[in-house]
Amino acid sequence: MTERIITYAEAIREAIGQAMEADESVFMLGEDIGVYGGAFGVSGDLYHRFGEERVRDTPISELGIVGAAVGAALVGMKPIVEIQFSDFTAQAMDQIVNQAAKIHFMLGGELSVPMVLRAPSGSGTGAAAQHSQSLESWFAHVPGLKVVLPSSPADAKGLLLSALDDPNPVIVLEHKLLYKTSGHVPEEMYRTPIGVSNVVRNGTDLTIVATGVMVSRSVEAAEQLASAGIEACVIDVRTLSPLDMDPINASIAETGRLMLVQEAPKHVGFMAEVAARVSEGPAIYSLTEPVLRLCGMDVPIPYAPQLEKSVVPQLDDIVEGAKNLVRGV
Amino acid sequence: MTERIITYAEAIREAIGQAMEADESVFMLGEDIGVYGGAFGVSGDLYHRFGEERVRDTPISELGIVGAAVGAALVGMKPIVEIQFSDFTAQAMDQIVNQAAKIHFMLGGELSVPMVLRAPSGSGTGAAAQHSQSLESWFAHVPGLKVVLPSSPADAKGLLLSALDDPNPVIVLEHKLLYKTSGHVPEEMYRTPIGVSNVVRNGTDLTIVATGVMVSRSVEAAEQLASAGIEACVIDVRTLSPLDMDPINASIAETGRLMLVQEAPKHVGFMAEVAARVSEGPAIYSLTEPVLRLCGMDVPIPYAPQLEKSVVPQLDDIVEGAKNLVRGV
Amino acid sequence: MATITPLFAPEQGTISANKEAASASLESLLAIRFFEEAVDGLFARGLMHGTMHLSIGQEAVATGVCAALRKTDYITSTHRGHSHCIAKGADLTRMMAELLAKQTGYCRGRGGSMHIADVETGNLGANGIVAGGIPIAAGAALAQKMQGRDNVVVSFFGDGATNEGAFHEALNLAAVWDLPVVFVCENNKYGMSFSTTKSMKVEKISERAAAYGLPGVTVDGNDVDAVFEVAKEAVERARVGGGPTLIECLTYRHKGHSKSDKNLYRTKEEIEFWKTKDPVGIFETRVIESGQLTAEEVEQLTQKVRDAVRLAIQEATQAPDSDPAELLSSVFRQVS
Amino acid sequence: MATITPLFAPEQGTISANKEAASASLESLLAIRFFEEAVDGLFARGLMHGTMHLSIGQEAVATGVCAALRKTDYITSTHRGHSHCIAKGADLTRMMAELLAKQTGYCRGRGGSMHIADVETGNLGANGIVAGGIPIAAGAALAQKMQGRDNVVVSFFGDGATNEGAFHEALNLAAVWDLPVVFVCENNKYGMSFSTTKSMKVEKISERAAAYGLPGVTVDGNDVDAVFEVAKEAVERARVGGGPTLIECLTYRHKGHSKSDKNLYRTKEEIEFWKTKDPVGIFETRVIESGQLTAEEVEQLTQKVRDAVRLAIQEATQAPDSDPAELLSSVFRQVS
Ligand SMILES: Cc1ncc(C[n+]2csc(CCOP(=O)(O)OP(=O)(O)O)c2C)c(N)n1
Ligand SMILES: Cc1ncc(C[n+]2csc(CCOP(=O)(O)OP(=O)(O)O)c2C)c(N)n1
Ligand SMILES: [Mg+2]
Ligand SMILES: [Mg+2]
Repeated sequence: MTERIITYAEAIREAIGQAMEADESVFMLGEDIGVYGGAFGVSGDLYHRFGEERVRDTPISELGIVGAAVGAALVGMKPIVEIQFSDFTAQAMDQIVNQAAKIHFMLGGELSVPMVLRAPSGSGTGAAAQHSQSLESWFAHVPGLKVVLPSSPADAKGLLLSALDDPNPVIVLEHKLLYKTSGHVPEEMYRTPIGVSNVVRNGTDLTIVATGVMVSRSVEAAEQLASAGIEACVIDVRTLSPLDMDPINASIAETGRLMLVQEAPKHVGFMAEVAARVSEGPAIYSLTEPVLRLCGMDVPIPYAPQLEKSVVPQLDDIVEGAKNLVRGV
Repeated sequence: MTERIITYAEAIREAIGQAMEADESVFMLGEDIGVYGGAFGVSGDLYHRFGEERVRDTPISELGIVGAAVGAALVGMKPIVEIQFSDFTAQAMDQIVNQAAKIHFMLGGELSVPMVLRAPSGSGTGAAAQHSQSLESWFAHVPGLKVVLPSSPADAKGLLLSALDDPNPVIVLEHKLLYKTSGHVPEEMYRTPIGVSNVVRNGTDLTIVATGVMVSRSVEAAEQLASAGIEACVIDVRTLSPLDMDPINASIAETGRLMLVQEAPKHVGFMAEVAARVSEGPAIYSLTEPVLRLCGMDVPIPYAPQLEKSVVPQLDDIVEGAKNLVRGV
Repeated sequence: MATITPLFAPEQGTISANKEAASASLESLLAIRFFEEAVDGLFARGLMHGTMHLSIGQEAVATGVCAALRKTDYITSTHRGHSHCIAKGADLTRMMAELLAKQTGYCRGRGGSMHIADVETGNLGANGIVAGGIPIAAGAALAQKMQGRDNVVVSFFGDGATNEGAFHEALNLAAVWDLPVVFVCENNKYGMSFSTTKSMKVEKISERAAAYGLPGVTVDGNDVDAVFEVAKEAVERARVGGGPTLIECLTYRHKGHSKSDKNLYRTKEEIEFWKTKDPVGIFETRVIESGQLTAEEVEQLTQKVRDAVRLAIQEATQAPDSDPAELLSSVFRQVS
Repeated sequence: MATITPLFAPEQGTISANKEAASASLESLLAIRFFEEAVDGLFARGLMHGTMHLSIGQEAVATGVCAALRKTDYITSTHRGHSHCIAKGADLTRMMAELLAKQTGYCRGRGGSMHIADVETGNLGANGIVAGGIPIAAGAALAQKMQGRDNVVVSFFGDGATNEGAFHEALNLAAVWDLPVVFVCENNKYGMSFSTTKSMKVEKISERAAAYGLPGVTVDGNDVDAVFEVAKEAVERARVGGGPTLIECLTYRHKGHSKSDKNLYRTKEEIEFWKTKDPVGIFETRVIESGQLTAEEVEQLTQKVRDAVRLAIQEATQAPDSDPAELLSSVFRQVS
């Protein structure tokens, strides 16, 4: 099969376009997704292809539009809400957490909220503290939400199509730095399952678990490590809720060493859950070294480029962390 | 010294009253805190003592009132915001997380937000999914917020007075089931330090780390365990951010066994952080058994009393969990 | 099953001028009243748990508005939602079962009073979050429009809810998208303990409609006919693509806000005054005086509704308690 | 330090009818214009990073409003905040240093364009969150009232911000508490790409004031005198306890929304039309025609401001880069 190389943003747009063609009930709503094409260019030409009804520009009202999506989902539509920056989910938390996440359970099971909420996440663009957060841990902690962080163009498409199949609310956090990265993406409407971690690279010396933009960074680090004689297994958990620990536990059994890499601040972040799961199960006995968490610093994201870089794990940090872990220092 | 027994709610009210007497800049704002005395009776007679300006009833506008508190705090006031149920912090997340938590750092350090946000938290009152959440993990994950969960009347007063001394935003989550519980509370304006875990009970067989209402439940469990010959050390972390691991690590070194008890849902909850910290440090070598997390189930809180009880750890669960841990089953 | 006769909307004229409609509306008013009195009693006797927000005194709003709706029309409701639920046609037994935390309740005991929904009658759910249902109503209305259906959505909420950002955002969205939604504000003068004279500086909440370019109207919320009339106009306009309306219904709750209310914020005199404006009594008198129903017929109807409520309690009490076993598998709708 | 003459408010009459005031206001207009043109240039040359929202074309709003303020009065600002910051009297060097991510910048390089605050001149901060500063302004005004001070707070925000719940809640709070705050909406016809004709159904945003029982007024936002006049009235009313006002200033941004804007949502003709209504040019012409300033004086002033901006770039460029070492200890104000 020949490679079909498109960007992460294009892969998302393709998934949405295909879903909209296949299913009349799918529509998008969000700020500046119409003629502007989306703040990060994701919706692109969808407005011209599907019209202003189905690619629906909204006023600046995050709470209102997520609420509108919930209401539409309750009665048979399949809305895809774009929140312009994931930081602005803070405005809409009530509708996400108190409504969307709970309705199916709380109202007795007859209603459900088949809604997808997409938002660009993460730092690296110099947009400072209110436009650079990684908030996946909040959502992962909320029963009733599924949380997905695609790390590659192929997963961006496949996971989004799975999210659209799901009769429950799914939060898809896309990393801003990935939008312009490219990779092979099949044209057909394939699904990447929600709830299945992905072993991106095999290796027997240590296990690196990563999310989002840290996946490719970890793979790059693994390649550098390989030339230093260290073989790292890199696992992309992809879906934070539900979390699939199987390949992680299996890899630890082989490597005995676990490094957890996330961009979000460390304290009470997602990777704490992975460490906790390991500490709770038999996998803890496989560990030959303490777990190493390499996370964002517990600070707001600063503006200055050198400051911004200094607060989230960079390639060198991962390489160095892995070396230290393997050498037991 | 004779015991001075008052309730948790009274202790909070006393702290607020003393702070308001001592410092003109302290004031309260929130829904129904005036003549109604607060949804859980916490503000009580403060309205009559200090008047409607300083015990300020607000319209139902959580985002607005937290924002107003932020603004007032920026220019020299010390607001205490009461959010009627902690679930409604969802409405105010932008002001809490994107404004209050970040302003000091993001704006360069000259401004700060000395604000206290108090809210009743937790389940057990039959109020169902939108009025029973334990959301401390969200706040603990946000750099720039301090997060406090007082588990006794004495701590409720002492931690609140510390929060009021703090020039930074402090989130105080009070457990609804504790409001009517009583204990010894000194009359003077003492402080309980933020960032210091509290060893509530000593024991050498296992270490129980708990928060909020789970602290007294764990102590009760420890007493039952004692009569079965198991001595549990019970540690109340009290402040989730910053987190003091020292007594926890010290206790594990003695006991080799760690049980973590929280009401909040397990997945990506606060106790994952405690497990992760242990797994990262030398304490992991002290463990003779895998860690045991006893947490809320990953479900919204249901209404029916038997259902509600079934989804959060109860006394028997703690006793049984501890026994299993100690006996290695 | 314990149900009442579905509301019947006269094509022309007021409800009280039409025998069938008058009778159905009176049933609705009484069902709300008796259901809630029963609930109040069960609570007092310790047979019900949690908390409860009663709409005794406000029955005419739900009744008048729902009379203007079709069965396929939708509503979103509030923490004070029994009235809307009953007026839209819910089964009293399943409601009571929910309050009694039974497996046969509308939410299988998972939601309780604040979360009752009824797909059958288009009730998209009570809501524990003040103003939480308003954007949801806008979204359901958007769906009707996109699906080419002519259903209308009514969103009920209180005076206090209009101070929430959700109200503002939802009304604006509904306005700019010309959605088939009617916003019904039950102004009972207080948001919990806080008077509208203190929580806002407008004379009438209906004035807030202008901020969204919408028509706003204030009506006597204790008068079924008056409520029906403005609701009918708004619903019909919405149904034919004329966009949303904000209706303010002036009313009053006789009981405290919830189970823990000591009524410190309002006077006995005020409560007594409003009891003289009891919507149920007013409507009864009117339909008897106008000759649509005889005193005897009213009496029979009263008995019928009392029986229905009694049956609901009986059936609900005998139902099995809600089941903890299936909780974990109920968080998500299972992928089929 | 590169500063401009502080704005000077005439006791009576318009700004342009007073030589000193006219001169100071022209300096402010030019400083905003030249500062942002410089920033635009630095960005184009790859010397600045992040993103930037320029208010070129909107200079009269900040200038006219801030002329009505005292130094001790406060403002809250927005993502498009350079104009407010400069008009309130900020040091251009520290602003430029911030944009260049320097340790000497207002935020020590931690905040960048969207987060500049200046305690000295009462600027409580730009804000990356649309409408985020509005409730904060209400709170700062509440503090003035409680502290018995007679300072006024001005909250600047855009047209798009008025569709956020935060706008609604803040205006309502300010209204019911009679706070000394003036809400200034810069209506530049678009929230990013979305036209006000689509984002709301009111003719004038000032109509929204009525929903809170507040006075609302719409003014030509490209006319310093007109803006000053309504601002002065509102500020004076607020200062003596007369409560808040909503002022809508009609204006236009000449540049794109931010650095990634392709201007697909508006026409060249519209942009050209508004350039003919350039607030800087209009004011220059007016003060020259009225004889308050000679063409020569204007030229001198222009040169003075150009020099100030040039100095700001120079000083800022030479300043040390912001320092990663102290980040962790800067999250919290240290307890003293
Ligand atoms: C977002 C939110 N804030 C606060 C509350 C607590 N609360 C429940 S009902 C209520 C009063 C609501 O007033 P109103 O909207 O007038 O409705 P009413 O109770 O009078 O029917 C309050 C403050 C809540 N449930 N949700
Ligand atoms: C809560 C929030 N939603 C969305 C954005 C993204 N955003 C930044 S500026 C902007 C447009 C704001 O429009 P307006 O208020 O009219 O101000 P203008 O940019 O025209 O000055 C948007 C959508 C944001 N920063 N914050
Ligand atoms: Mg009310
Ligand atoms: Mg604008």
